[in-house]
Amino acid sequence: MQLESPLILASGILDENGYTMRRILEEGAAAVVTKSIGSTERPGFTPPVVAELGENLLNAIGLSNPGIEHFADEISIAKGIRKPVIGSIFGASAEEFSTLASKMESYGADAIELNLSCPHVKGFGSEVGSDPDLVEEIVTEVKAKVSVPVFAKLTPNVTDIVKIAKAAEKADALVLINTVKAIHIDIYARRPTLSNAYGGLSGPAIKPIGVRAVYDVYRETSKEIIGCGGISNFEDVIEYMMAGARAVEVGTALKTAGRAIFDNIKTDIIRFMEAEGLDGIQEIIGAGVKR
Amino acid sequence: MQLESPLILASGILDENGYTMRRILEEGAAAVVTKSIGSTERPGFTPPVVAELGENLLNAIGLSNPGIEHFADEISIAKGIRKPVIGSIFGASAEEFSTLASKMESYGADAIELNLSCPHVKGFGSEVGSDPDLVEEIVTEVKAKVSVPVFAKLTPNVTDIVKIAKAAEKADALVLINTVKAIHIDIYARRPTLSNAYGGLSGPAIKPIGVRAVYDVYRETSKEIIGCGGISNFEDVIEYMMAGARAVEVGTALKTAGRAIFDNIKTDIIRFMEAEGLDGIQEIIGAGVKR
Amino acid sequence: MIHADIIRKEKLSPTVSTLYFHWDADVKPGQFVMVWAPGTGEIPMSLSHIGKEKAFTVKNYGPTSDMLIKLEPGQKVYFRGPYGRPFSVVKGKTLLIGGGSGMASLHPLINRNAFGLIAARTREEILFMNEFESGKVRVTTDDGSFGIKGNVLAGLKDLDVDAFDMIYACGPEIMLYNLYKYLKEKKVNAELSLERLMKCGVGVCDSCSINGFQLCRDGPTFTMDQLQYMNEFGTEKLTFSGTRVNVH
Amino acid sequence: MIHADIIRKEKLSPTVSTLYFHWDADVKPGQFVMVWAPGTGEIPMSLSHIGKEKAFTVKNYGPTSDMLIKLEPGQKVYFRGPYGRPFSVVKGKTLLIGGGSGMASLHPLINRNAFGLIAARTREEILFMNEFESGKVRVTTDDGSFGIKGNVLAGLKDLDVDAFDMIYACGPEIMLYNLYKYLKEKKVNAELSLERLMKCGVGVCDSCSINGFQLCRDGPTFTMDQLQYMNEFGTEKLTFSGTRVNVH
Ligand SMILES: Cc1cc2nc3c(=O)[nH]c(=O)nc-3n(C[C@H](O)[C@H](O)[C@H](O)COP(=O)(O)OP(=O)(O)OC[C@H]3O[C@@H](n4cnc5c(N)ncnc54)[C@H](O)[C@@H]3O)c2cc1C
Ligand SMILES: Cc1cc2nc3c(=O)[nH]c(=O)nc-3n(C[C@H](O)[C@H](O)[C@H](O)COP(=O)(O)OP(=O)(O)OC[C@H]3O[C@@H](n4cnc5c(N)ncnc54)[C@H](O)[C@@H]3O)c2cc1C
Ligand SMILES: Cc1cc2nc3c(=O)[nH]c(=O)nc-3n(C[C@H](O)[C@H](O)[C@H](O)COP(=O)(O)O)c2cc1C
Ligand SMILES: Cc1cc2nc3c(=O)[nH]c(=O)nc-3n(C[C@H](O)[C@H](O)[C@H](O)COP(=O)(O)O)c2cc1C
Ligand code: FES
Ligand code: FES
Repeated sequence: MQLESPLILASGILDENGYTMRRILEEGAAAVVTKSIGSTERPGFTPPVVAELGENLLNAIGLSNPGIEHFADEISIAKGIRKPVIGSIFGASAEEFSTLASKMESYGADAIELNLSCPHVKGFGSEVGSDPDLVEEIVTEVKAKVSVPVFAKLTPNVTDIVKIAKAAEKADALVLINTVKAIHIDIYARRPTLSNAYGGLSGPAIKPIGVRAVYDVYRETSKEIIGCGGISNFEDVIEYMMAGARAVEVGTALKTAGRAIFDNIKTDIIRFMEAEGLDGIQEIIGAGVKR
Repeated sequence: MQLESPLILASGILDENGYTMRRILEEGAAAVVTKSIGSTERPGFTPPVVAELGENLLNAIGLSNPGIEHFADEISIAKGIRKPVIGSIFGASAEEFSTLASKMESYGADAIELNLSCPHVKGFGSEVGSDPDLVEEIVTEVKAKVSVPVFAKLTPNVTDIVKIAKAAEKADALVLINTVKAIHIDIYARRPTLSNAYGGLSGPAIKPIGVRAVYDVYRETSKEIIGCGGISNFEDVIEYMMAGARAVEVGTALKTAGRAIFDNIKTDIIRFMEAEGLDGIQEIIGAGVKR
Repeated sequence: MIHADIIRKEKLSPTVSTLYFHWDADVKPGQFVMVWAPGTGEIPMSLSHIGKEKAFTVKNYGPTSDMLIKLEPGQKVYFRGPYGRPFSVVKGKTLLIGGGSGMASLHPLINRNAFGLIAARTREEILFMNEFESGKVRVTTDDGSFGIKGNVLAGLKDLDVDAFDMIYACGPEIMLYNLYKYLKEKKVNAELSLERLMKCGVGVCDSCSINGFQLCRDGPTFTMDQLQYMNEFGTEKLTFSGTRVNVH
Repeated sequence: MIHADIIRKEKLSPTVSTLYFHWDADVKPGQFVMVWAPGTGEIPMSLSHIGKEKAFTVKNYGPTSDMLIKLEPGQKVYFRGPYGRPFSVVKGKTLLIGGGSGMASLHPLINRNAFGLIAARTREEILFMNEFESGKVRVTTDDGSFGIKGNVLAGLKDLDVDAFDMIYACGPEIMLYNLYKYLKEKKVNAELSLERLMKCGVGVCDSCSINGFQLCRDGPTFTMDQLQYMNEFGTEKLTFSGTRVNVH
């Protein structure tokens, strides 16, 4: 998969509607990851599904999605512009994941991202993704089923992310990290703000946690890494790349900076490369890691 | 242990020197926890040992401490004012912990806090504190050895904090949470900012993670809980208490707000209690938890 | 979440009430808040009053609006915002076209230069009619129980829309879409405030998007120019789960 | 971390150099930064120049200062700050008393109303002597190789300290402590800038504290009044590991 820049739209942010994905690609993202799609339609949780915590966000959308059977249209609308669309999927078993993956591939997705990391829905996401054996099984089966690249998106809500990364070794790349499990309580209403109580924390707060995960996995494995978590400016992108990421995904920052963020960061990265005398951005991958 | 307010100084912040602890008590803290003390003198890591990330902090002090044999003086200086001083200790085995605990008790510490959670030193802290069997052994032995209350301070860097909390069941209270393992890379110097590379993230960024830990453990156990992580104003204190904490520890906020933070928060809590018609602050403990 | 005590409640119709509260914020006409009924849900609400005293005017529609409408003075409302791109305020003659509770978001624009066209299903549901200067308001009802029988277009028939410096409209998407098609032929300045499902309110969840524009951030108000490139407008939208369906 | 290119380097003595760089920040006399030599260490440094062009004046002392002093124009310095409570600036006659590299923090206070008393171990280590107006500076050296032989107190003997509106001092703790005891007897305004181990610079690690006051936050400058309640001053301090030891 060729990318014109390292900047990818993260799963779950502005990627449920094909037209939105297409616009984000037109306005500067190198690729988009779709919202995570499951086998059947799910309404997700009742609002409040997000809580604004300053620049950060707590969310429990609840994996709402139309079901894989209804998603073909969105992919083809998004693919109206010739840039990669990565299909994110979630399931409870290796079998479910591989069925979803082939459907996504048949719709034209340029790669598959396995959501092994959503922290707020029972039976899915990080519950699956914190079991190394299950992770290995899922990655192995999906790889056997599809020919497009397969990315495994991992959760930071584990004791040892390197262990999970090694279990996902057969994936073409690892996406690090998904949101961090968290809660916000409204002290006047005396209850959690999110209807689901538990949510996933994203935004600048989790950047040092994401950089740590990338750094750890880069040191301990030879996998390609896509960084994610709290990226909101070019410095964050460079930091993730210096920790070992080849590309990055951007999500919550769209709340503050809007869709223009991709173009703006791209401009700033070019300026940084000139100032630092870099010929290609690849030169910096892993440059900040002490070995 | 009686506290005049729920506000305790967290371990590792302004609590290496007895005179500082004493001043913090004089200026409004209900109790202080000492810096974590080990069996022998440790210089800790070479600076940079902290990185300022906005209002948050990344630190890898490296458990620098004079060794338990040299700490008696600091405790007695701190105890010049009649408020509780809680001795924090770290070790690698149950035996080491219990020796340290009895020494602390003999110095006059009013309670012992077991650091099972420092995320950046090999062989100590969270490496110990993510093994439920070892946690259980340590807590059991220390409880058998001392008669003052014993608090177990746990790490959020685990897949399931409730499991560790249950392993620490014999403790009189659980302190949740210590810092979150993280990294910051300086993109111009192209290396991690901290000399140790890895550090612990503290400050507002981790509050939703701490509240989640308290909420989880409150729902699943009947242990007393002391909340910690990212508290910088009265709302944060109330939020932790509504999640299930009886008291809280404050650390990084002293960077921004200074020592006056304890008195300021106390005033605001009283105002909140009046506005909300509360007779005692205990009324709100766990009030925000959905059962 | 922001919280405020309700200071007054006004029942405007059997199904519509206005809840007043103090909130020291700079809100512009057309902006909205996400209002939370703890334990029930969170929904977008336009601010119908934007002075020092703020208010929203809520129609009893489903579980959350039902809960909100039951609140009494002294109780708290919880909300976050303000969100959205406001209407552009112009000097000169304005035409306000409101369908149903869509009148709520137009209310701050009512002044002596404004002419109102209020579309309601039945007489009881007519909102804010008396706030226009006398002779400067026209009403249509679907059942003919008041004013002109018919929909908004019936009310526009003999109105010289060119004579207004700006037309503002808010209401159900189908009404707005028909209005859009009607106005497109004329040379007029118009801004339409759209309504779609909104889960986040802050431009991340994609539930409110039309052709890649987020209603909660790029809208809810759009100009005629912007609308002409939106083929989803009036035709397709996504449901709560994200399934693509026809608008009607 | 802030980073800046070194634009000039001036060697002031065999062991002391000043490194100049551009940094657009409002820094007051007596404030300091934490300077990072990547891969080596991070240490507190006063800003000796606080105009549009900033600089610090570093004495080769151990690994980190050694690394810094080797930097050349075009290379980068990394630092964070400014930190600390500045000297109070007064109108009127001032006396600046500097021991060793302590002169660095006093440098921004040199002006035509300032009288300097510079204490050095030997002739080569005298800093900034020529920046005072002629006749307005006095030097002591431990070895007598220049000026008065002896320590700071020898230099003060026949000076009428009451005649100054403010006395500023910076240097090793023992020097400051002796100075403090001397000045305590007189009726003078004085601010002493203390030096202690600093790990964090932001008031959390406790390595720089004196009697509960953080040098990095409440100091490094303290008034005579503040110092009188500090029984650790000049007597005890904590080492890098936190072990209590005597100051000398
Ligand atoms: C910008 C804007 C401004 C508005 N201003 C006003 C106003 O001023 N006054 C007014 O009366 N109305 C206004 N509305 C309309 C108002 O938001 C809706 O009437 C309201 O959402 C109805 O919510 P409800 O819960 O009462 O009814 P329902 O329609 O029953 O519920 C709708 C809500 O429930 C949730 N939901 C729907 N389906 C599901 C499902 N399957 N599972 C779980 N949850 C689900 C959704 O969050 C949705 O918001 C506005 C809308 C928008 C977009
Ligand atoms: C507010 C303030 C302002 C100052 N301003 C100036 C100035 O303008 N110019 C100037 O020349 N000096 C100044 N100093 C003094 C300067 O900071 C010291 O000379 C400097 O810390 C020496 O550092 P070094 O690494 O070169 O030498 P060393 O003394 O060898 O190292 C000291 C540093 O090394 C670390 N260290 C010490 N022991 C250990 C150990 N056991 N393990 C690991 N690390 C250890 C500590 O971080 C300590 O900061 C100032 C000091 C303060 C407090
Ligand atoms: C509203 C919202 C919805 C999300 N939905 C998904 C999802 O469906 N699948 C997924 O893998 N990650 C999802 N995420 C996680 C993001 O893709 C991303 O990993 C995380 O937010 C961290 O990046 P950020 O800080 O840039 O947002 C969601 C995040 C947010 C904020
Ligand atoms: C500089 C620093 C040093 C710390 N040292 C210790 C320590 O020695 N022992 C310990 O248990 N926790 C230590 N901590 C963790 C704090 O006690 C606290 O758990 C954490 O910082 C979260 O709270 P906060 O966000 O209020 O700082 C340290 C934290 C900081 C910032
Ligand atoms: S409501 Fe979520 S993007 Fe608009
Ligand atoms: S240097 Fe850490 S408290 Fe002052």
